[in-house]
Amino acid sequence: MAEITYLEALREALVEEMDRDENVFCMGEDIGAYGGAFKVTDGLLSRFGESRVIDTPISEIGIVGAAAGAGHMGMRPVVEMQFIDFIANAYDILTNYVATARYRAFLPCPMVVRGPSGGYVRGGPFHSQNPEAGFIHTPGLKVVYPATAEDAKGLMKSAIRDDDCVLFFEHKYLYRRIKGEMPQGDHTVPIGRARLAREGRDVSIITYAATVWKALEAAEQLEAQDGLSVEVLDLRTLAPLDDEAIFATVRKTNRVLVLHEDTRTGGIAGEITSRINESCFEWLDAPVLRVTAHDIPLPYAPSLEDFVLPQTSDIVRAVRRLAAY
Amino acid sequence: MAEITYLEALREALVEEMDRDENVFCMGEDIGAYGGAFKVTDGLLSRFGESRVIDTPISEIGIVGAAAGAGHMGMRPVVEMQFIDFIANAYDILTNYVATARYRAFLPCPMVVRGPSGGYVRGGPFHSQNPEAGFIHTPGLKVVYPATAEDAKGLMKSAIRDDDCVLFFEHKYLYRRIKGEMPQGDHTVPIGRARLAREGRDVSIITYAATVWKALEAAEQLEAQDGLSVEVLDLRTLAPLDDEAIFATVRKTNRVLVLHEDTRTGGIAGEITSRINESCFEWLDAPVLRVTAHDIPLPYAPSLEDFVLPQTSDIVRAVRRLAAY
Amino acid sequence: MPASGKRKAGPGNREPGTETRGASGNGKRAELDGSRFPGPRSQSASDRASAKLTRDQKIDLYYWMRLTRSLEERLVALYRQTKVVGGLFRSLGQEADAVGSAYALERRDILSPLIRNLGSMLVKGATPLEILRQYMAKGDSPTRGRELNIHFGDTDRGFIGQISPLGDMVPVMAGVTMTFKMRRQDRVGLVYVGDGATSTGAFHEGINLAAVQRLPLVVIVENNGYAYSTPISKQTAARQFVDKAIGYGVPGAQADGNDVLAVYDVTKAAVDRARSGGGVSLIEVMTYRRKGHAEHDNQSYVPAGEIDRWAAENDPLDRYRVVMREELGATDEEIAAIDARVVRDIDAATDEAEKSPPPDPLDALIGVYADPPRERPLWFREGTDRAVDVNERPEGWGTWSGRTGSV
Amino acid sequence: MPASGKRKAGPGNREPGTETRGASGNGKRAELDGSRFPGPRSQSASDRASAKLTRDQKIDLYYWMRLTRSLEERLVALYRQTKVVGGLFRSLGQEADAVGSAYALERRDILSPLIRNLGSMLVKGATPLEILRQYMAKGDSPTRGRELNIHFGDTDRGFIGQISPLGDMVPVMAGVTMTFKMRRQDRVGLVYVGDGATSTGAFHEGINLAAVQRLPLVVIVENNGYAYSTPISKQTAARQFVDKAIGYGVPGAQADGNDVLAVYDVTKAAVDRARSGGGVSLIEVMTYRRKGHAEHDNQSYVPAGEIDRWAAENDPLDRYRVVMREELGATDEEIAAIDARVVRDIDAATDEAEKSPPPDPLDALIGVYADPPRERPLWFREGTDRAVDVNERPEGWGTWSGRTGSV
Ligand SMILES: Cc1ncc(C[n+]2csc(CCOP(=O)(O)OP(=O)(O)O)c2C)c(N)n1
Ligand SMILES: Cc1ncc(C[n+]2csc(CCOP(=O)(O)OP(=O)(O)O)c2C)c(N)n1
Ligand SMILES: [Mg+2]
Ligand SMILES: [Mg+2]
Repeated sequence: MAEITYLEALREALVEEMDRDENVFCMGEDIGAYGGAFKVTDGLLSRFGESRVIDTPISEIGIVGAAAGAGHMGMRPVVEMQFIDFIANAYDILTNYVATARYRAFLPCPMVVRGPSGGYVRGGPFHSQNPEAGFIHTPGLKVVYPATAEDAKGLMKSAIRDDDCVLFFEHKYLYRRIKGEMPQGDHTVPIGRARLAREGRDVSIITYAATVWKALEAAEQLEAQDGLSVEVLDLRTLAPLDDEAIFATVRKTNRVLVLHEDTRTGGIAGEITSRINESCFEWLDAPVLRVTAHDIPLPYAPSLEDFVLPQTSDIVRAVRRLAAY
Repeated sequence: MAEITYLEALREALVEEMDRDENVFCMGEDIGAYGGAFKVTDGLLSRFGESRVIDTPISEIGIVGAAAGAGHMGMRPVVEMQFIDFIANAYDILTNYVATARYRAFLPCPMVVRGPSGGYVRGGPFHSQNPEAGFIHTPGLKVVYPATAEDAKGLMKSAIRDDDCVLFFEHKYLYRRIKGEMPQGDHTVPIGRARLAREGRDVSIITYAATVWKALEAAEQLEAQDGLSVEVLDLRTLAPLDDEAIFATVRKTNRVLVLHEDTRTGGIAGEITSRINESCFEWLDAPVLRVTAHDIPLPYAPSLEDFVLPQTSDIVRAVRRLAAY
Repeated sequence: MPASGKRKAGPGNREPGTETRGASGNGKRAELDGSRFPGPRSQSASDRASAKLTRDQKIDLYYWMRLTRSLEERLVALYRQTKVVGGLFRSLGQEADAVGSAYALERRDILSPLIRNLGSMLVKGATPLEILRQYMAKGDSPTRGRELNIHFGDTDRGFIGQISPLGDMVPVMAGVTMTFKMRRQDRVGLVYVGDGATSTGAFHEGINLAAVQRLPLVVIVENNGYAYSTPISKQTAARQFVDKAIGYGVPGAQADGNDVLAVYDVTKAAVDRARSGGGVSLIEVMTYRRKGHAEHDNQSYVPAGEIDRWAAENDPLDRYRVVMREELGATDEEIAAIDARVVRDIDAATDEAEKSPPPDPLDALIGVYADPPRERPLWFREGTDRAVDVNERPEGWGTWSGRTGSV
Repeated sequence: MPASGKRKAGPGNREPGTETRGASGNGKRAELDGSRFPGPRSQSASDRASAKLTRDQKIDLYYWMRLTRSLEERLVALYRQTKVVGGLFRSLGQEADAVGSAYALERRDILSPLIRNLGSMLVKGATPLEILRQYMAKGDSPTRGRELNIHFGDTDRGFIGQISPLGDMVPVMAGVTMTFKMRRQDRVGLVYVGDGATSTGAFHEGINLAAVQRLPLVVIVENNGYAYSTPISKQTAARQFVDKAIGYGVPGAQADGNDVLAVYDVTKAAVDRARSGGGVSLIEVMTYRRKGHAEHDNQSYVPAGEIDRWAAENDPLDRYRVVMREELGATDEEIAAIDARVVRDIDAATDEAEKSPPPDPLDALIGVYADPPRERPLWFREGTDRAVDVNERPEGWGTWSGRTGSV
């Protein structure tokens, strides 16, 4: 079978789920006639019609709130943030209304909020964000952030079928750069399960999304240049975290680097470090280190963006330090 | 000098700063004629008049945005969220506009966003929140959360004088329960500096806000019942964290409990654990443990709220475990 | 309909806040927009939807208003006995607005009440027992002690509980009614917003989305003069809230919110319009909040005499009793019998509610997600079935070093 | 003023989207509200503010429009040479709207431009050199490479840079003008919002707050027919954006946005009103976005012929050249001289801008806070002065195991 891109994989998932379940519908700004700013929903309007592919006013609160109401009534809305950065506008309704609906009111609120995320694309401070930390912090939400085309498709299908709200971060740098062969049939990937992207013995890198590829690149370099065997764990789901997979790799290599593109302070690396600390303290032969972005609004010029974001050479340096500890 | 409450201390700070600098003004819902839902701004309207104590429509985006604009023009706005929970509505404008103004546009944006925070008051899921984690994650913002009346006053005065945006969390359980004697004169407390609330040798508790008092209570119990000497560090400022003070207590006791009222996953304890890990790994005689709220929207019934939030007995249990490690 | 004059606003019955409204305008009222559907006052008596109500139904309206008021009075008593956990919110003087509007819906329709819509919820099938248990944070209350006061719902009976952040229910109800439309169901949604909540971004985004999509949604702005302490003159510069309809391109109408039949009429017209595919309507009901925002609020910000005037001259129950006597031929005995029935119903519910136990602490762990259905207690709670040791609470924290102030 | 007929919309010059607007209404246009200040069309020629402009000033208007257009054309050339970093946003066809409105301000006034207000910024003193450096992400650009395209400002010259989240500048400008009012300064603020951005909560909360506070703020809704691909019929059910003024209780007015003098007139009236304490005004300028949302957008969603019609029949520069010839007696030579001057200015700026270096990576660390003024580089960067090793980038990540797709 031919390979398709990460972006096409997402679209395939949407089409298959809309074919499968008439309660699934899409809603967002410019997703219909235009097919979305990145063309993820291209072709959906002509296939499913205006009542299932809804172009909305510029209203992130409105869209997310409406998705919640539709979810209560048994629909399965998939809403797009044109850039995930604008999910900030819906922070109240997502964290206060949606996340608590089941718990405080026994109201089902199945819905997917998806959007292009992440940097390395010279998008500047408002088209490059990784806002996952603000939502991982909210009980009631699930958060996924795939790195591969296979996972993009499989997780999207699972997210749509999930009975709770799933925030689906799509890395825009990967949209057209990453390809994969889709498994036959109804390909789903379970939410909450990490993926071992590369096996290794000496050091573990725990990461997700675009930096999975940076970790793999660093691992190859480290193998070639230092003879180091680096394991790479792709979290895929950030809430709930796959503690089992995290602890397994820690217990195996005893040296851990947590890597993320998000800013450092308050990023998810802290949470992971805490969990490792609580559950695997005796297994640690070195401190859990972090490679992350600097705590700086992401600037736009290439030289600045490159400086603020984590790069492969940083990972190499950090792994070397861990290995030598 | 007579003692005044945490709430009165805040009011004193506002009055003194408004007296001192005519650029300081207050804005919020029901802060004028009514004096605020908790009466923090009581009396300000009659003292300073309508143009400096502004009752606004119910518009958290509007209020915070307007404060930013006024800040650009050299004013020093202090805006109230009627409950800090509603800061979620201003998440976009705070994290995207305000936090980045200096960096991306060289625009000063001095302002204080303050509001009653925290639980233990049967306020239910939307009047009890501790949303600090979502903001600590945002470069460009400062975050303070005092536990004592002295700090409430001193930090408020520093926050108003700070040239950047300071989020000022006031713990509503402490408003009228905690009293303190105010130092004479122009009493300020520096932002970014923690406070040793109790000295100890065996175990450190790192915490802030209402749980400082729980930690102190637990420390007394542990001293009386177990002969344990517990140190309590009151962070006071959450962004930027006082690494020096944190590392000093870790290096002293080698056993650390991070305690917060906020939910567990993605709470600030993770960040603190990470920093300790990176900088004091060799000093740790036990894993850094966390006592936090459960990852559950805060329910309202007393039996449920008590269950979800951390209690003194939990701290006692955790410290015993650390001491015995 | 001879009594229609009586339902009109009396002299003391001026609209709240008229002294300050239109501060930025020229004081002139906006021309009524031709596309607005006719409000009740412009209809002849027999055209009114309420003309089609049976006598029993009209008596029913009184029952619901009476029940609302008396139930709140019972809650006040319980509140004073500290049996209510947290704040108590009254709708005194606004019962007609809540009851009259909800009565215009069918059971299959869905409404989203606000804190002053106890009456709407009762009409939609919420029971006094549920309300009492909820306010007392009982384990068998509709939210099992998780949410406070009247924040609960039941989609079967057709109401969805609000959350505190104001305005959020407008987009949510846009989604509910979007579903009705997509499924071609013959159902309508109704959402209330206070005068204050019209200032929120959520209100704006929600009603605009609904308007563009022509969803079967009725938006009722309850203008009760205040948002907490804030008078409407500080909430909007618009001369009237109904003017906002124009900016969203939807029909607007106003009604005397203390006239239960007028509220019914104007709502029914909007509901019918929504049901027949006519899209969103915005209704402003003019009423008055006679109690504070919540029981603790002493209303010091209210001009002297204002509350008394509304109480004396424009109480919705008083006014409707006149209608009942003059139009429905109701006797004092008949009315007293309803009042007595209400008291009996509430007494029984109170006895029952007081018996209910508080929630089991461990119930807190259930149902954050569908999957997993239950959270694990944190490690420091393992083996315990509650959080607080019996002897911990009385001393309490905050007592350290004698620093406790009064609460 | 004989040419005034020429400035009116021509036959091909219908308002964008009229075929679908008012979907939920009855198609009737709302009555103009009596409290609106008179729009330019209802004024006699000599009452117009623009009647007081000198000939030089009127010629100036052309210079700014011409500069706007030509500078964007230069940017297109640079974009094709991949010298522009990121997207390129055009205001082709909207130059009159931007220039005419900004020209109504004094230097001490402050405006907040949008992505299609390059013209406003130039009028307010932004230079082509700044714009070019900014688009090319140079180290000496106004934001030192931190923000993109025309997202920059200068409070001294009187403009504040927008951020991407739409609507946010409205409350910010409420705060700016609140300061003017508190300090009793004789200054006015102007904020632009697109038709699309009127749907945001931030717009709503900001204009409502400003209206209640009677702040000296002019809000211009630039109705250019589309928000990205979304036609105005999917943005609002209102028959016209100016109708929103009514809901906020502020005067509203419309103007032909492709008539630079009409835009000047309507803005000047609102600015004068604001300056004299009359509070907020909302202006809808009717224009048309002839290019895509950004250069990559192929406008496949636009009905055939629509763009060509606007280009042929309603280009703001074409229209103004007629006015210049007929009313100002400008000759072809005079106009050509301005065009030539514009080209010279842009050529010089381009040469200069191309010489500028990219930002020094370490500059990224400066100025997140006033205190501390500089962030420390993370430990894995200590001793390095940039992030990316020379040989790292070409192979790049994402190439692992041959999985790279085409970009
Ligand atoms: C977004 C938001 N901001 C602030 C509050 C605090 N608050 C609760 S009720 C209220 C006043 C509401 O007034 P109104 O909408 O007129 O409703 P009423 O109480 O008069 O029925 C306020 C400010 C809130 N709940 N939500
Ligand atoms: C809150 C928010 N949501 C979405 C976007 C993405 N976006 C950028 S421009 C745009 C369209 C803007 O249309 P309009 O306001 O009409 O301005 P125009 O481009 O036509 O001048 C959209 C949807 C955004 N910038 N901000
Ligand atoms: Mg009200
Ligand atoms: Mg537009």
